[in-house]
Amino acid sequence: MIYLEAGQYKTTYEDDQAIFPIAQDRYLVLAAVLVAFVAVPLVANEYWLQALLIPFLIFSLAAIGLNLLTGYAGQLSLGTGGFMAVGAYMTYKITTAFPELNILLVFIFSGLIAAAVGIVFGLPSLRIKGFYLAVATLAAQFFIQWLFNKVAWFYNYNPSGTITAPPREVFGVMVTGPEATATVRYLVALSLLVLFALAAKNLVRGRIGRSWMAIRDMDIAAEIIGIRPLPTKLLAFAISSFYCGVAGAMMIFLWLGSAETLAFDINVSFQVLFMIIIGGLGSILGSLLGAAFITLVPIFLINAPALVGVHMEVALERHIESIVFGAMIVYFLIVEPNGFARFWQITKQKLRRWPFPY
Amino acid sequence: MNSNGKETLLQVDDITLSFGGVQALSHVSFDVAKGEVLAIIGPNGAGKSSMLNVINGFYHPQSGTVTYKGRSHRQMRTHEAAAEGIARTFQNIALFKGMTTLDNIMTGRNLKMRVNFLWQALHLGPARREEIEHRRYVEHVIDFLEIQAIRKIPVGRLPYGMQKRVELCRALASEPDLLLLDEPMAGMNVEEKEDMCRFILDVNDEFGTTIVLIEHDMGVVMDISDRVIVLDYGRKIADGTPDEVRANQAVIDAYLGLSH
Amino acid sequence: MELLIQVFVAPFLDMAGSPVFLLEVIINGLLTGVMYSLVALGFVLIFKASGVFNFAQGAMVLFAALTLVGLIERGVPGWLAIVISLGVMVALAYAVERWMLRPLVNQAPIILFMATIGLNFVLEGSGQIAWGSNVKELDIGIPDASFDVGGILLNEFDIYAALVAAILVAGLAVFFQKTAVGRALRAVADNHQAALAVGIPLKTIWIIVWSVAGAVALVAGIMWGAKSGVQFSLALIALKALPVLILGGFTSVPGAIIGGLIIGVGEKIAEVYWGPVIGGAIENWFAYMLALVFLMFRPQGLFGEVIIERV
Amino acid sequence: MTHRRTMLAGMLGVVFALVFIAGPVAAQNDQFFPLLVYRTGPYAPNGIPSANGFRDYYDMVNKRDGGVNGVKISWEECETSYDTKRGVECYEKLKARATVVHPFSTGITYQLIPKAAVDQVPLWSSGYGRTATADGTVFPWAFNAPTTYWAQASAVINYIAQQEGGMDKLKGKKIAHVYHNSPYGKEANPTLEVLAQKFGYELTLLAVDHPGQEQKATWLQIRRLRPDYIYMSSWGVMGQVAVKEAAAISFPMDHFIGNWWSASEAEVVPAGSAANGYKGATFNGAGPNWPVHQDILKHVYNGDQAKAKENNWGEVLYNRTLVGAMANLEAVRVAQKRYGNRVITGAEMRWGMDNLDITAARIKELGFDGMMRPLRITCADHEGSGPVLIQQWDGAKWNPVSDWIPVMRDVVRPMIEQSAMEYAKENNITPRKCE
Repeated sequence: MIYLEAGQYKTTYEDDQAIFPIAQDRYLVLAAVLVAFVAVPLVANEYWLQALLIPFLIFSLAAIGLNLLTGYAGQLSLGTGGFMAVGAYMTYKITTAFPELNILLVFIFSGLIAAAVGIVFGLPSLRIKGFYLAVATLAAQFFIQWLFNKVAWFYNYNPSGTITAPPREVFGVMVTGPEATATVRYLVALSLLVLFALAAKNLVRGRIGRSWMAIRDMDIAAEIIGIRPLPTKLLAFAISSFYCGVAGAMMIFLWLGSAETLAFDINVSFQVLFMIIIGGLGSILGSLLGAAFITLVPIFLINAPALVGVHMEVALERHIESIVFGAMIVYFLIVEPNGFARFWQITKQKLRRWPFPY
Repeated sequence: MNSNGKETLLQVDDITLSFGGVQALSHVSFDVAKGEVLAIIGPNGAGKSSMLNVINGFYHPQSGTVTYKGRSHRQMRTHEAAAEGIARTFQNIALFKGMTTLDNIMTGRNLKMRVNFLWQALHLGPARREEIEHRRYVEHVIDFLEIQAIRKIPVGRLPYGMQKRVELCRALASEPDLLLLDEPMAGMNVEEKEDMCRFILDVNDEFGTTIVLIEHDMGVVMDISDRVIVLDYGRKIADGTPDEVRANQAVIDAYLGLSH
Repeated sequence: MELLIQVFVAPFLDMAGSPVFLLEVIINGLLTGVMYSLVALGFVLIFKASGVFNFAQGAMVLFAALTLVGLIERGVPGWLAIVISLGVMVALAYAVERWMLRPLVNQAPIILFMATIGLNFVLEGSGQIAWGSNVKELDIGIPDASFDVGGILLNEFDIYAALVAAILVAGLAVFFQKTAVGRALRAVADNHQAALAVGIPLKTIWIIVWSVAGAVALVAGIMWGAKSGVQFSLALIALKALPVLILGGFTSVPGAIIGGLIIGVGEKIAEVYWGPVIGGAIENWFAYMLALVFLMFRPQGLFGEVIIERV
Repeated sequence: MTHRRTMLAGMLGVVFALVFIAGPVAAQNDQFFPLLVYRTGPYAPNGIPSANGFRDYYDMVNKRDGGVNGVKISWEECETSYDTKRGVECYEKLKARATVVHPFSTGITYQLIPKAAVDQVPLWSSGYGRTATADGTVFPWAFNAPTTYWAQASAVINYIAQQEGGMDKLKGKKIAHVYHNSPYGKEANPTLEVLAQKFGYELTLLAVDHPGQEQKATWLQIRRLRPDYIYMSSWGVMGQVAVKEAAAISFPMDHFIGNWWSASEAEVVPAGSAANGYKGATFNGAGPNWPVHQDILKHVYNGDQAKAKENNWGEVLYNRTLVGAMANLEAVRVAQKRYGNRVITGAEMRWGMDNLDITAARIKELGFDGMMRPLRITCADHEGSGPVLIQQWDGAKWNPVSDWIPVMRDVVRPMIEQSAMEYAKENNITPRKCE
């Protein structure tokens, strides 16, 4: 009876519209945030942070971004990698031009530029739908990747065209660059994620979220009740690209430290799409769960044989990882096609009655 | 002002609409007085739904004009129509399947909400106030249509009759001046139909909403409408009070020619 | 101003200046386009019959080619290796139907799409476990010499590839139009219920269509493998087939061919004449941009079925 | 379904619990070398021989000599699939025990350069990575000896001049650079441009996108341009396709020169007879006919030549990493001379590398005579400006067709120092002083 709702009466619309109307949810989220902010930095070593947690946080943000566009507004996109690249390259460009500017502000500016780019590539969505649109967004993916590889201005004319995160401080603490500790970078990434996840949650439970879902569920009916498709879709593209742009900036400045355009290639776009499908379309929590699955499970699988003391050729390990991972995806889809978020909902319903079977 | 001395809300003038070679509507004219309940009837394929689609701007007629609230439109855009206070329901329910009843109805308030996305992202101050203010209105409509119990249920899981009711609720939430109902009672059992009739009349009464509806059930039509228009093969063949229409020979022929 | 001339005038002057070379570019573009079509065909078949956007098509090409070349390396004669590989692809189709499509029947297209991504990982892994990741030479005896026709250099291999593609398309056309199974497949494409009414189990249809797509993947694998060796990169050519697909329409076999030809010629002309001006290696995004521009005018692709919106 | 759901939940729980158990293992009593390899994925054909070279050399030294001065060598492979993000995980997992890291990917190298300095792990990208790391004052922890892309480009221009009969003959010659459209591929461009200005040849740059299976447009351009020489920086499938395309347009293969990553068996064997006559740069001799190979055959493969060949014994990339492994151990020895015959830490290893001097006599002793040139690294010079050899494929093996060609240090070194200074400025690094 962990999730007992009985006795929780809502007397105002405010309470009813609260972000987590059920008390247990509130405590759970609060506990998770506390653990993430306090416990994890105390116990995690650099491997955990650098190899598992920071990438998880960054991809979560990108997944939330894509979920706003695809899960909520129903516009399938494979341009995520491109929009992330915009964020990363713009951050590099701005912070090397204005080293004094607070790097977190630079993330936001770069996100805004990514949003503008997103709007441009969102224009075709007025006419093109479904898988056709998905493939059309690949034009954005490939064009952006080409642009940053080709135009030397974006990488300050260095000979190889790789961007490197320069050292930057925020309030006297090194946040990016080699001297920034993994813990600091983790905390920055976590704060940004919590902030933006909250904003996303707020957006989707208000007017904008409802118009996105209306367009997604039935665009014609939405139009007839007065939701204008183009501005609504473009806003989705803009906000989604903003999230992806910030995630891209974080990827270079809080995680990898340096990258070429290959770091934002088509595989990234696919990966983020996998995350939201497996996590649950149209769910913020699902984005996080999906990001956890796609970033952590392969790492687990590749290390699993060694953990149980089996030693095999790395190539074989990698292939087995690939097979098991693929099979897991198919299996999970068969068990719960609507993703982990739905799975969590069902579990919650069960917990509500637990330990009673009915 | 029309002949009855009432204010005219909507005037449809000489509308002709065709798809490819198929003539859906030809030279149809009629007007709707403010506060009236007007029924459009006719056999299948007579162009009834097309007529509604022309009124709210989803189809653009080849010729003719629609004059609404005194302004003539050759082509009305759908969202303009919505902004001007035209709402509608659909023959095949057009609810947003992935959303709850409450959210569906809240979309009806969309046009009246103004707070920009930054405030919404914060969900503070104006955004919060606005949500609550509109929620209050929506709850009013929910009470009116007696669907309090299904607020938080995704509409996809509701039975057919309930979905129809939610759809009406969504249309009402936008406080329309003109409500277009496309077969609001199709597929319902007798009790549900009675409920729906009551709601339609109450809406007309309480909110003063002008209603144009398409319906097949003659009994219902005769009971609730002030006036009836009959379409056949895209042409208007009769226009008058229920009694007048019932007595019209052309209408009788059109209906007898079919298996209804 | 100078840039404008370079972009909008100079390339056309260049084309007019040496029409023979332009012709050579176009012919090479057509021949390349045929190779893209080979991969796109597999997508179309599966999408047409089951509405599944098969992300694993590239992995199927790799898997088929790896199986073939692995068998040949182990001393199996060429013809037998092809037969066995075909058998493997049919077995794969059966497995896919049994363990993936059947449990997921009636799910949304995006879920099926995601499932094929899972399949993609499984195929990439198992293909490489069985046959290794090293690059393998695939020599199927197609001559590879070049010859000169009126100043235009052509490659025999490319001509053969075009012939193979033509035969394949003709074969598929006959299969779809003339055989009972083919007609049933078309019925399925139109309406699942109707197909059931004809009396053909959906299950059989799916196995057949995935088998045919597997065979097409084998052919594509052979042609691309002979061109660039059999190795992991084969799985990536699926990306070259996507613009072809959106251009031609997901459901049209002729669309895959015509789309391939347009993309092939378009990207070669862009790269040769505009590449030097704006920086080279523009082929990839140009193909997608070209497809995108087409879509703006025909949102359902060149030969896709027209989408009618109703309420 | 209920059971399935429960199972699913259970599985996920286990997965996430176990992930957090994984992590770096504590230090051991061996001299540990992490191997970031890629035996799978699009670049596996290049990654496999490279990985085998390292492994076999360490294995052989353990079996033949019992390690380095009594310290046993250990190593662990970690699969990166040539993916930067997987590289992070591998590096984090193995860095705590690492003596030296060879990232074997330009992307991973770039990413590790700033980290290595903080973690005190020396990086060695021999013949790849960031060219500017040749400046040891700005990059104390990164090495790219024996030579760099820029030096290589200058050596190839030198070679072309030799073929043509002198530097003055370069004037008016047309040279095309066909390159992999990535940071790696672009590395040679600035040098080739500077040299074009200096010697008056006409340079055309032609980019090929990853993975490079389809290059018709590039080769149409070449057919029209008719360059006198083609220089290529390819990787993966791109190389063999280019070789085939060149043969298809009847380009004279002996005027087609690949850089050292574009001239291994992976480029020529799949291309078949089309590749005959194709040339490539290298900084090691190819083939298995060197004394060290006999030791490997004896100690690692027990004389089984077929098995050795299966493991790329004697191939170009295999030989290159043999030399890399040997140089690693030499640097360990240098460090042991100062710190004692025990396990050397990363920081001590860096000192050893800074003072590495592999003389001709020592090369002979180690069984590498003729396969490589003497190598000397200093605090300021992490490259050594080693000379380059041109080899040619004859259909069965690579044969050297030139002497060791000197690089144009006078041109390249100032470029390196300038590039390093720009990096230092952007990243607030104060270059160290070298005596």
